[in-house]
Formats: sequence, structure tokens, C-alpha cells
Amino acid sequence: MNPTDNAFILVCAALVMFMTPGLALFYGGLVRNKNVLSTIMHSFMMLGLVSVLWAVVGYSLSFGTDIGGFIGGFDFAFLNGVGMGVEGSPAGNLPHLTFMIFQCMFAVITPALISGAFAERMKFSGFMIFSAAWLLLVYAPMCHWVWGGGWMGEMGALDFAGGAVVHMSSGAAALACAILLGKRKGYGREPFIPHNLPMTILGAGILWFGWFGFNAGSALAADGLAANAFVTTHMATAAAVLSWIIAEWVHGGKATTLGAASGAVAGLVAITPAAGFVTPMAAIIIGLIAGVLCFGGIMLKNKFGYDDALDVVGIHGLGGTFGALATGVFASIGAEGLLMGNAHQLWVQFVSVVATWVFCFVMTVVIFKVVDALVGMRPSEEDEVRGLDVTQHSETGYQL
Amino acid sequence: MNPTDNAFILVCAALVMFMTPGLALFYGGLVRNKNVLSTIMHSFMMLGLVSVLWAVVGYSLSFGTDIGGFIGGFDFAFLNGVGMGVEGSPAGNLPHLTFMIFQCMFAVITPALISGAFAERMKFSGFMIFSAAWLLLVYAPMCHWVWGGGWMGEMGALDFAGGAVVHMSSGAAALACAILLGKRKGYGREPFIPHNLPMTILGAGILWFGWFGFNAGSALAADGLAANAFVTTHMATAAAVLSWIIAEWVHGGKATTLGAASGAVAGLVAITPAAGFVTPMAAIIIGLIAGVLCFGGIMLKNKFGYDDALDVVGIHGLGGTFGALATGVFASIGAEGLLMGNAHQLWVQFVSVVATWVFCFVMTVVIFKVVDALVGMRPSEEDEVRGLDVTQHSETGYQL
Amino acid sequence: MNPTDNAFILVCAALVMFMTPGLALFYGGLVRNKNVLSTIMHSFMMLGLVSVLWAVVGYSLSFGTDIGGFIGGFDFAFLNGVGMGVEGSPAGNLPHLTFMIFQCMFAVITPALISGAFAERMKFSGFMIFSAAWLLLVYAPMCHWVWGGGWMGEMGALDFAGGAVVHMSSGAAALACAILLGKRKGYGREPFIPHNLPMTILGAGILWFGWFGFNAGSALAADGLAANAFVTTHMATAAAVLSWIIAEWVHGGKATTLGAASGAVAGLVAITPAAGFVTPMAAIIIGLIAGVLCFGGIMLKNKFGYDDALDVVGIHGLGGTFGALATGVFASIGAEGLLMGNAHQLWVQFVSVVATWVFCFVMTVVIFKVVDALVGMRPSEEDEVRGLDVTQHSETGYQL
Amino acid sequence: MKKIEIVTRTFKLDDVKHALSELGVTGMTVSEVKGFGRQGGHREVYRGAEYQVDFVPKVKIEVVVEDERVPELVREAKDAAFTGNVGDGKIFVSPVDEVVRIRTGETGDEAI
Amino acid sequence: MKKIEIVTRTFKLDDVKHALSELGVTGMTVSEVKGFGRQGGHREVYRGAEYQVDFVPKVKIEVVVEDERVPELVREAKDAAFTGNVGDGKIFVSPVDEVVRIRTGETGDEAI
Amino acid sequence: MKKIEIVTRTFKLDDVKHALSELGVTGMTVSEVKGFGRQGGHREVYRGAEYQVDFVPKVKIEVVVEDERVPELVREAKDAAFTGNVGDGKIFVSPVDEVVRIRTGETGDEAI
Ligand SMILES: Nc1ncnc2c1ncn2[C@@H]1O[C@H](COP(=O)(O)OP(=O)(O)O)[C@@H](O)[C@H]1O
Ligand SMILES: Nc1ncnc2c1ncn2[C@@H]1O[C@H](COP(=O)(O)OP(=O)(O)O)[C@@H](O)[C@H]1O
Ligand SMILES: Nc1ncnc2c1ncn2[C@@H]1O[C@H](COP(=O)(O)OP(=O)(O)O)[C@@H](O)[C@H]1O
Repeated sequence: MNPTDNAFILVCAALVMFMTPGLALFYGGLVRNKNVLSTIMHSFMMLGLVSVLWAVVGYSLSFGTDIGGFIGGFDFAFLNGVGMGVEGSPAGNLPHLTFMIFQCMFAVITPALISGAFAERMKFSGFMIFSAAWLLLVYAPMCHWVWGGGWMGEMGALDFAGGAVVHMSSGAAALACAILLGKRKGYGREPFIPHNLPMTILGAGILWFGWFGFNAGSALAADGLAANAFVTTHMATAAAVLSWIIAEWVHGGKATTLGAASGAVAGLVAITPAAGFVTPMAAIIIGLIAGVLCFGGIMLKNKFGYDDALDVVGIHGLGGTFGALATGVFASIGAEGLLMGNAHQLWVQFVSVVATWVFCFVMTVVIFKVVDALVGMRPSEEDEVRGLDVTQHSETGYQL
Repeated sequence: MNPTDNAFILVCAALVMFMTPGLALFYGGLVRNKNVLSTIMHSFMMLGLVSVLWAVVGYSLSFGTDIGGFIGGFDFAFLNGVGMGVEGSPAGNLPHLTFMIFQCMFAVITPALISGAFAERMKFSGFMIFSAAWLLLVYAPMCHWVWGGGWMGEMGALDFAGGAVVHMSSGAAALACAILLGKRKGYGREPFIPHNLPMTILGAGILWFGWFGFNAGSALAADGLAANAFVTTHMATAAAVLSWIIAEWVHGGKATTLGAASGAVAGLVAITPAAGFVTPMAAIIIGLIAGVLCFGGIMLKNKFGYDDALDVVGIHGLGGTFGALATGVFASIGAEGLLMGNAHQLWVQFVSVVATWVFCFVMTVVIFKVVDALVGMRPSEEDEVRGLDVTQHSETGYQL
Repeated sequence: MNPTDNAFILVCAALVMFMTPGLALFYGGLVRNKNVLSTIMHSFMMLGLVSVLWAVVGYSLSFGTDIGGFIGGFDFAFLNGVGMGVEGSPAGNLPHLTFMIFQCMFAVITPALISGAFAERMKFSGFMIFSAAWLLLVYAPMCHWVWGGGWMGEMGALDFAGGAVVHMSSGAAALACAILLGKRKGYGREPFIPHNLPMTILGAGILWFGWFGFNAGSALAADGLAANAFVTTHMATAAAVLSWIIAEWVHGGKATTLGAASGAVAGLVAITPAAGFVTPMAAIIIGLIAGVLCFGGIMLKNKFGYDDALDVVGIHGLGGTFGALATGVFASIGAEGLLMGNAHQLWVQFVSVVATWVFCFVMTVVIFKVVDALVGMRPSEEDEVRGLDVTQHSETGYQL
Repeated sequence: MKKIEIVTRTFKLDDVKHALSELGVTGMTVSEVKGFGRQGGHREVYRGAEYQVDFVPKVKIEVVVEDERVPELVREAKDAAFTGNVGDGKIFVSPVDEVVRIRTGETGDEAI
Repeated sequence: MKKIEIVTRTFKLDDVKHALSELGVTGMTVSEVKGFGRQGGHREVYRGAEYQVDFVPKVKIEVVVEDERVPELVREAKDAAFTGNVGDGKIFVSPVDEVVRIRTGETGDEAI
Repeated sequence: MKKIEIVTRTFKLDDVKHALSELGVTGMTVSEVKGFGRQGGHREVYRGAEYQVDFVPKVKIEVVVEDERVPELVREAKDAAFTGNVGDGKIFVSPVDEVVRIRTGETGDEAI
């Protein structure tokens, strides 16, 4: 066991954990007053629900002995054999528990990301059951495929910190949910204006901060690679902030605060799969493109007519996909991408993108339909108009 | 000196420091608009007051040469002999300054915790004097008893990160204060509705994040034990979030945001004494019980008729007590509890619980009465109605 | 390469990064409702703009091969030669990328600090151009002079973590901007009341937390010196919180929340240049003086008649200057100050203070005038009255 | 002159404003209010303590108009605010003696 | 019909609402207002800059009723809002020409 | 008695309050409102979605006074609120039948 790496990854795990409350605030600020708590709960509850599921069986499905390249076995169920030493740890330098908990934080935030798509119109009971099923049936396999010894990793797909596992998967699920759940009542007629942008900016700041744990920690050691991932993360994000507000400014004449925050998230998403494989200057290019691309994606959304309330598809789906492909283009550290003459890598990345979208989208549709049939996903129209805070949680956000 | 451990504990100390502003927000969101700043000040000022007191004499009273098992001597007063090297450091792997400042952060948050009990009706001057006295006369002895070489630690009581020192002590003090200060004006007649729940959730998120420093840091090294404490902390908290909202849902038909946040704190409190002594699965059990227990405790409060405004007794008092006893039951790492066949440990824990409650309650009553006689603890009725922000601090929280 | 130091400094870099969103909230809470987003943007955008500039050329100007003691060369432009190993790294124990990104975070926050002076009356376009120019023409030289091998460091001036580079420089720039831009419309007639003090307190909490990375990280290693800097930072800050509210209480009869938060920042600023050179008890003295001094400075401001909206001059300018001189008085670790009989050090500090003020003030005036001529710095009176959020960014902060 | 006060659902504000603008109304003043009525409120629960909240967010639109325009404006406002469910709200008409436009000093119908 | 406007302390809202409900009032509209009066305000201080704030938070309850019920309702509202200290507030009664219930189109006393 | 309602710019509140106080007005009630008028609003943009916001923050000052004081108070309030730019707002005067001071039970002119 390497104590330095252990210290580093434990701190990184804490940083990644902090991202989920950060996401709660990021999303919470974007909805209307009457749904702020409901939206916050969609993230916060994942800390409770997913963590326990992870210990019980999720970790084992993801990192247990590989079964046919598709899923892990039950060896680590109930954290059996996951101890303070390195025995059985997928990272030989880390206590098994350290590796497990670092991965746990990734599992927590992924279903929380989806919730932006169905904000302001989801029943809490349906949400909880959906998320539990989604974790075990979508996230755990995806995680196994890429990092747990499954086929995608074996194929050579590069995903440093979760472009496919975290962002494409949640983006595809978001698209399915947005379509299946339908538009919010009043969509297109009433204004849907963020009720608290300073809260959203705070959330973006926390996400940026925590993402250093996410990406640099994915080096799983406190080495130069971690430093590189840290720097590429920061630089891509900074570049995406700039390019998003420049795109906005060209498009509508004003740079917005929400644009800056959205650009930051777009940059963070896009660099995630690439962080340890590309140089800082390549990261800046990736960030610059990501900002413009995701802005454009959101502009296009209205053409399609689904109501992805907080733009999970536009930012996580699109940004994650772009990042995965960009990794295949720009990879130059510990792997070779197109620019190093290795077109095959781009092809592998492309396969992983398609497989991820198809698998996650289809599975999400199935889970959604089943849960909808069981408990119903959408609240009554009257409840939706009154607001989910009062009708789902018997609370109101503010008494100012 | 072990640089890795030093790095780890310094970062943990920063995390624990961050908990106090987190607590300020957690509590601040729960009170009414007109008292938000006053409530925030009760936590924030401890960073100023307690830290300086700690350097002057508090640290020495806690960790100075033991006098009769009861209190430390003045050897380290004014940080005399507390230097950059390990000489004199209670943790031989850490610079003495590192150990001292890590402990300082615990001393800061403990009196801040109490303030939830007397929120919305305490004079600022009285509060400051009370807190200073309480730190030196209650916290320092308690800390010495358990960690500084005092009788409780010698007896074999297990308290990994402060179940007795931090949570039972503040819970017992909270009970005394709530009784002595009386109910808030309008209690039971007017609604006392949290004015800003997103702020409370943010506070809960910060607390959870910082608590990793609190508990994992209490291993005082970046080893497997730290990893275990980190994991038990997270899992107990997650489990308590779940069990609290399930209890709520069974009881009243709705899961609330405040319930989720409260469950988190209950889980964090209950696992604190146990974090390094129990396995992650035992932590989940402890968390599940803690959530239901503290929810029940708060339900019962109304029967007793004291006004513990923000439920310090129900969460920190009850949760800390349960955690201390649960440690005696579930301990299996570096110690043996009831389930390992060691009933004696549970008895020791029980003794430490009783001693802590009695000592802290009685001392708090004495200090309260003296300070009340000196400067008065409760503001005039008119000031209380106008709100403490305007009357104690000449400010208002918001101009929205 | 030392992995422990690498882990420590990466985490510190993340902490320093988090200070900038913290500053956004600290400042954002102090302005009026209608300018909250504009004020937040002034900090948040520096994360985007400065980071990219830093990679492109800023880092090289600061730490490239010294040219005449005045500026660095272009060797590291586009991060050329800044890699995962230690080659070329100014800190031989750290990957070059780690050193670069740690420094990047300092460069980000410094121009953000200035923005408090021109809050509520600055055009966004002017702000962006001004900040870019200021980074390259003021910050980069200052950084080079002190830490990059330039004349000020060579002369023996002590600046542990940026008293001159960060705080005096931004303070002097703030003074120039406040004078040149003129007062806010309505200044002295309408009330300018902070619109959200809990947000300001949150910001102060984040700043305090992040500042541990700023100061302890400036040891560039996880050693006893880092522990010392950590402790002095905490103690000076705590002491300044106390002394500020005591000064307020003596002056006006009430201790305020904003006073506590302001005292914290004053203490953090004052200890910054001294953190690694003085003992914890000296830090407490420095903090006690800083709190009273900065409070007094702000009281005096009204006499002068410039509108330094959020008191950057009073806190960063004055606090940084005091800290630099206090370092010359109290230095006893790795350097000797006046109290150790070395009056020369105080003289050197004095020279560095004067040079910093003159250079930064004059350069800021020049940059300001040029940018003002190019795009204009002040919005139209009507835009200023409507608020910068709507007129500069087409957004509003809250829909409550 | 008369003041027409329309208390209705918040999300109907834009519709009502639009309907009145169509009829040439060039000024109105809006406040956020809480309404108590047949519609009923909701229950809130904080750490087990239950509160019955009888008030529902509503919007109040005040517009001062010439006497002769009252019937038409009331009719259109009613139609614009109508959903048919309990809680649609009320329209009140009351007398106004005088109106002054601050900017010009005009009074009476001219000032509207 | 008449409009009764009650401006009083915020924490008296529930008592007044209750008193009026008891007398069969089924609708009212409430706004948060700031009152200036004999009660006086308070001082605020931000970084040494002092501001005198003359306004105190109050609540305004508006209820439109049939003419004949005015005296009774005013009396009961007054009693419910009474504390005897400066700042209890005022009750204003003013004429209303017409009332329309949006949902049903009813007018006059029926619409109340 | 009459009620004078002054709808004007928020930053003019202090000036108007001061002007009325000078003339011996000892009570008034203020609300934050949103005004729609000639002044026009602004555009807001959130992730590319544009919204036209027609409402401008305004303040509404209500003061009930004896009949004979109306002309003087209206004149002074008008002067105090005047800037000469579009958006200065309006003053409305309307009848009040009765006033009650809750604390003392006084009615009519005495209660003002
Ligand atoms: N007598 C009244 N005086 C003042 N406001 C009233 C009165 N009656 C109703 N309102 C307002 O109208 C709103 C709608 O009334 P409600 O009884 O809920 O539904 P409906 O108008 O469809 O019968 C209430 O919330 C309240 O604001
Ligand atoms: N002439 C008035 N016009 C409008 N509102 C008034 C008037 N006089 C008093 N008020 C309102 O009544 C409230 C209470 O009045 P105040 O003079 O403080 O106490 P009291 O009613 O006990 O004499 C004020 O805050 C204000 O909102
Ligand atoms: N007919 C009206 N009824 C109610 N309020 C009005 C009316 N006309 C104007 N107002 C109010 O007066 C404010 C100012 O009016 P506006 O037309 O913008 O400027 P001006 O008063 O200078 O002509 C509006 O924002 C609105 O609140």
C-alpha cells in the first residue's frame, strides 16, 4: 500500500463527494422557486440511496470477477473482502476500501446528473425507484465494461475519468427521460427563468473544485499523470468558459453568467475522458470547441421539441460524446490518437460512443416504462402547477 | 515526522475548519429571516474566539501534562513548545503544530453546535462569554479525559473522533441551555418555519464533506484505518439519510428535504465515535438505526416541552449517545465490542456516557447561571420580536 | 519528484482555485440585488480568462528565464517545456505542471480582487480587456520580481505567499480604478446596503478554507514549514475577527456579521506575506493589529471621498502593506526581522512596499486610460441605474 | 375614473396583461400577494411539526381607467384569467377621484 | 360593497384571518408591506456606514365584503390585531363598486 | 378621508417619504410592485431562450389623509418623485369611508 496515493485518493474521494451537493445547487438554482427542493433532493438523495446500494451490490457488479465481459460477479457483495489492505484491490497501491469509496462517489453523481432532464415534473417515489434500477442495470454494467475488466476497456476504448461511464450514460438516459416524460406544463408559453443564479454559480464553483478530485484522482496515484490530469481539467474548463460566452456574445450580443457557468460544466465534461491522455494545450483546444459545441447543441434543442429541462443532453450527452471522440484524436500520453497517426483509436472511441448511447438509451426506456407502470412517474397536473416542493415534500424553499 | 501523514492531516484540518461555516449555514437556514445573521454569528465567531483561546491556554489544558487524570497542565500555554518538529507532539508522526491545529478545529465546532439550542433568543454578549467559559471549563476537560491522557481514555472508553467530546457534550449543554433560557416567544402559537432550506442543504453538504477530515483524519495517519473511517463515515451517513426519510414517510406520508439533511447529520454524529472501530457494514446498521432514532427523538421532544430550537439534543445528544454505545456493541477493529463477546466494553461505554452527560449538563448549568447573572443571556422581549439581526448586530440578512 | 509534496500541492491548488468562486460570493453578497451577477462575473470570469492567458504566456513572463531582473522570457510560452516531470520546474520536488498550476490559481484571484473597487459601475467589455492587460503588464512582472528570480526577491524582500504580488498589487490597482471611475450614482445619498449577507459569510468561509492552500501550499512541500504557515494563517485570521468586532463594538456599540467576515479577510491578507516566517503567537499579534487597522482604514475612507465600493484598498491594500512590514518586524523562521535585531529587513520590506504601490498604481492608471479610450469603462447612467445584471448580461439574479 | 383590481393565478399574469394591452391599456401595476379562498392551501412539515398553510400565491393587477372603459376591460380580463377551476380569483372595481402623471403633471383622464 | 384593509403586525396575520373566517369570510388577499409610523425604525451599520431604516415589516389584509357586515368585521379584526403597543396598525374602509368572480362570472354580493 | 397612492421609482422612496413627513404625515404603507407602462422593459436571455420582461420594479406608497390635505400632499409628492424621465409614475387619489386605529380604537380623522 502506498500511503501517499492513499491520502491523495481519499482526499479526491471527498472532493468528488462534494460535487453532488454542488450539483444539487447548480440544478436547484435553475428551476423555478416552487421546485427548488425537489430538484435538490434529486441529487442529494443519491448520496443516500446509491451509496448504500453500492456497498450492498453495486460495487461488486462493477468490479467483481468479470462474467463474460459484461458484468461483475457477486464476490464483493456486502463489501465482502473489501478491506483496509490492498488484497483484491483493483489498484494495487491503494487499500481496497479506498478504491471502492472513490468509485462510489462516481456512482452517486451519475444518476443525479440525469435528474436535470426531468426536473420540475417527476414524482419522488418514481424517481427513487427509477434511480435504484438505473444504477444497477445501467451504471454498473457500463462501469464494468470500461473500468472493471469488461469488453469496452478490453477493446482499448479510452475513458480516463468517465466520459462514457458518467456523462454519455447520463446524457442518453436524460434524452430518454425527457422524451418519455413529456414537456413541463406551460413549456413554450410561460417563462422558465432560473430562480437563483448565484446558487447556480456556487454549484458550478463547487463542481469545478470537486472535479479536480474526479479527474486528477482518476490517475489513482499522486504522480505526474495526476498533475497532468489536474492541469488539463483546469485549462479545458477555462477555455470552455471563454468560448461559450464568446459564442453567446456573437449570437445575441451579451455574455451571460449562466453561459459562463454552463461553459465551465461543458469543459469539465468534455475533458473528462481525455484528462490523462492529452496535453494541456490540447485540453485548451478541446475546451474551446466544447464551449461552442454545447452552446450550439442547446440552441438546436428547441428545434427538436423535447423538454430537457436543464440541458443534460446538450451538455453531458454532447460534451461527453465530443470528449470521447476528441480523446481518440488528441491522445498523446500513454496512448496514441489520430494526430499521432493512430486512426484506429478514433474508431474504437466511435464504437464505444455508439454502444454507450444505444445501451443506455434503450435500457433507460425499459426501466422508465416499468417504473411508470408500477408507481407512475409524473405527478398530477395540479401537483405540478402547485410545485413539487409542496406536493412531493410538504415544504417550501424560502420564507423571505 | 511523516510527511505523508502531515500532508493528510493538514488537509483534514482544513476540511474540519470548513465545517464551521457549513454549520453556520445549516443552522442559519433553519431559523426565521430576522435571525439568520445572529445564528450564523454563533458559529462563525467560534472560529475567532475559540481558536485564539485554544492557542493561549485551551490546547494546554487539553493536552498538557496530565494532572490527576482530570486536566492538562500549563506547559503548552501560548503554544510554548509547540513547534514545527515532532518534539512533544502527542502524535509522533506529526509536527506538533499539525496535531495542535487539527485538534483546534474540533474545539471550534463544539460550542458552535450548542448554539442551535438557543437560536433566536440569545444575547450576543452573553453568548460570547458563555462560549469562552464553556470551552475552558467543559470542552478542555472532556477532551483531556478522552484523548489527552485523562481518566476516560485510561478506562478504555472508545471515542474515535468525538462522540463524547464533541457531540454528547454539546448535546448535554444544549439541553441545559434550552431549559434555562426558556421557549422562544410565540413558541407553539406562531409557525417557526425554516426560512431558507437550500442554505440548510448546502450546510449539510459542507458538513458531510468536512466530516471526512473529522473522522478519517482522526486516524492521524494516511493508512488503511483512515480509509476505513472514511468509508464507515460515508456509509453510515448515507444509511441514516435513507432511514430518516423512510421513517418520515411511514409517519406522515412524505419524505422531506429537511429530513434528508437531518438524517445526514444524525448519521455523521452516530458514526463519529465508532468510525475507526467498526466495519462498513456495521456502519450501515448504525446509520440505519441512527436515522430512525433521532427522528423519533425529535418527535418526542414536543412531549417534554423545552424549546431546543434546532434539535441539538435530538441529533447530537441522542445520536452521540447511541453512537458511543453502538461502538461498544459493534467494535471489531483494534478493539472488541459486545458482538465480539466483550460485554465489558459496552459497560465502559455506558460509564463514559453517563459521566459525560452529568458533567457537561451540570457544568453548563453553572456557567449559564453565572453568565446570566453577569450580563444577561436573553434579550428583551421587544428585541426578540424585532429579531436578533437588527437588535444584536444592526444588520439585516437580505435586501431582495 | 516527491509524490507527497505533489499530492499536497495539487490539493492546495484546488483549494486556491476554490477561493475565486468564494470571492465571487463574498463580493456578490455585498452589492445591491441588481448587480449581483455582474459582480460575481468579475471573479468567475477570471477563472476562464486568466487561466488561458497564463498557459499561453503569463506563466512564461513570470517564471521564464529572467531578463534583467524585470520579466521572464518566452521559454515557457504555450507551456512549452512544462511537463509531468521536474525538468525546468522552479520547485525541484514538484512536477513542473504542478508548480505551474499552483501559481496559476494565484494569478486568477488577483485581478478578481481588484473588481471589488469598481463593483456596480463597470462595463463588462472594458472589464475583460482591462483584466487581461493588467495580468500581463502588472501581475506577471510583480510575480517575476518577487518569486521568479526578479530584483525584489534578489534584494531579499520577504513575501511568503503574496502580500505584495497579490494584495498590495490589487489594492493599489483598486485605488487607481476607484479614483478614475468615479463614484457610483447615488453614492452618499441612497443607501448602499449589502443585499445578501449570508452569501458574503459563505464566501468568507470559502476564502478562509481555501487560504490554507494559498499559504500552507506556499511552503511548496508538506513539511513543518507548511504546518507553521497553516497555523499562523488560522491564528492571525481568528485574531483579526476578534479585534475587528471589538473595534466596531467600541466604536458603535455593536459587533456585526459583516465585521466578522471583513476581519477574517483582513487577517488572512495581513498574514499572507508573513505566514512562513513568523511564529503562531506573532501571527496572533499581527492579526489583532490587522483587524483594528483595516477597520480604521475603512472608517477613514469616507474622508477621502473616492468610492472603493467593497473596500479593496482598506483591506487588501492596507492589510497587505501592514503584513509586508510586519514580516520585516516579526520574521524569525528562516529569516530575521527587526525583533531579531535585523533592522535591514524592515528597510527592504519598506522598499518593496513603495515600489509595489508605485509600479502597480501607475501601470493601472495607464492601462485604465487606454482601455477607457478604446471601449469605455463606465456604462451609461441609465444602465447603471437599471443595474448591470440586466444591462450587461441580460439576466437577473433572483426570481423569488 | 375607476380602479380595476384583478386578483388571479400568477401564471395568468402575462395573459391578462396581453388582453388589456390589446385594448389599449398602457399602464398597470402588479403585486405579488397571497390569497385565501375556497381553493384551500396545503400542509407543510418541518421535522415532524405540521403547519397548515392556507395561503396560495396570487398576483394582483391594478389598472386605473376611464369610467366608460370599465365593462369592456373587466370582461376581457375575466376571460383572460379564466381557467374554470377554483382559485381563478376576483375582479374588484372601485372609484378613483383623481390621477396625476408625475412626469408631466397632467391630471384626470389625460394622466391615465 | 366595501373593501376593508387591515395593516398590522406580521405575526398577527393568523389571528386576524382566523377571526374573519369565524365570521364567515371566505376570501381575502394578503400582501407584505413596509410601514412607516409612530413605531419608529432601527439603525443598521455596514462597515461603519450607518443607515436609519424607518420602515417596519407589516402585513396588509384586504377583504371585500357586503356593506352591512363592515362594522362587525372591523370590530373583530381590530380585536384580533390588538396588542396595545405602538405599531398595531390601521384599518381602512373604502367603497367598491363592483365585484366579479372570474370562475363563474357572478357579480355583486354573490361574487364575494 | 382620501387615500393617496403614489407609484414611482424605487430609489425615490426616501425622497417622497421625506417630503410627506415634512408636511406632517405620520404614517404610510409601502409595497414593492412591478410596473408596466410607457417606460418599457428589458430582454433577458437564459441559455439562448429570450424573454421580454415588460415589468419594471416600482414602489407603491399608500397614505390615508384628511380630505383637505390632499392637494398639498399630492403636489409635494409629485415634486419629490419627479425626475422628468419616462417612468416617473402616477399618483391616484381615492375615497376612504372610515379609518380605525387598532391600538386606541379611534376612528375617522383622529385615527390617521
Ligand atoms: N372577499 C374577498 N376579498 C378579497 N380577496 C378575495 C376575496 N375572495 C377571494 N379573494 C381572492 O381571490 C382568490 C381566489 O378565490 P377562491 O375562493 O380561492 O376561488 P374562486 O375565486 O375561484 O372562487 C383568493 O385566493 C383571494 O386572493
Ligand atoms: N395615514 C396612514 N396611511 C397609510 N398607512 C398608515 C397610516 N398611518 C399608519 N399607517 C400604517 O400603520 C402602521 C402602524 O402605525 P403606527 O403609527 O406605527 O402605530 P399605531 O397604529 O399603533 O399608532 C404603519 O407602520 C403604517 O403601515
Ligand atoms: N393606468 C394605470 N394604472 C395603474 N398603474 C399605472 C397606470 N399607468 C401607469 N401606471 C404605473 O406607473 C408606472 C409608470 O408609468 P410609465 O407609463 O412607465 O411612465 P410615466 O408615468 O412617466 O408616463 C408604471 O410602471 C405603472 O406601475
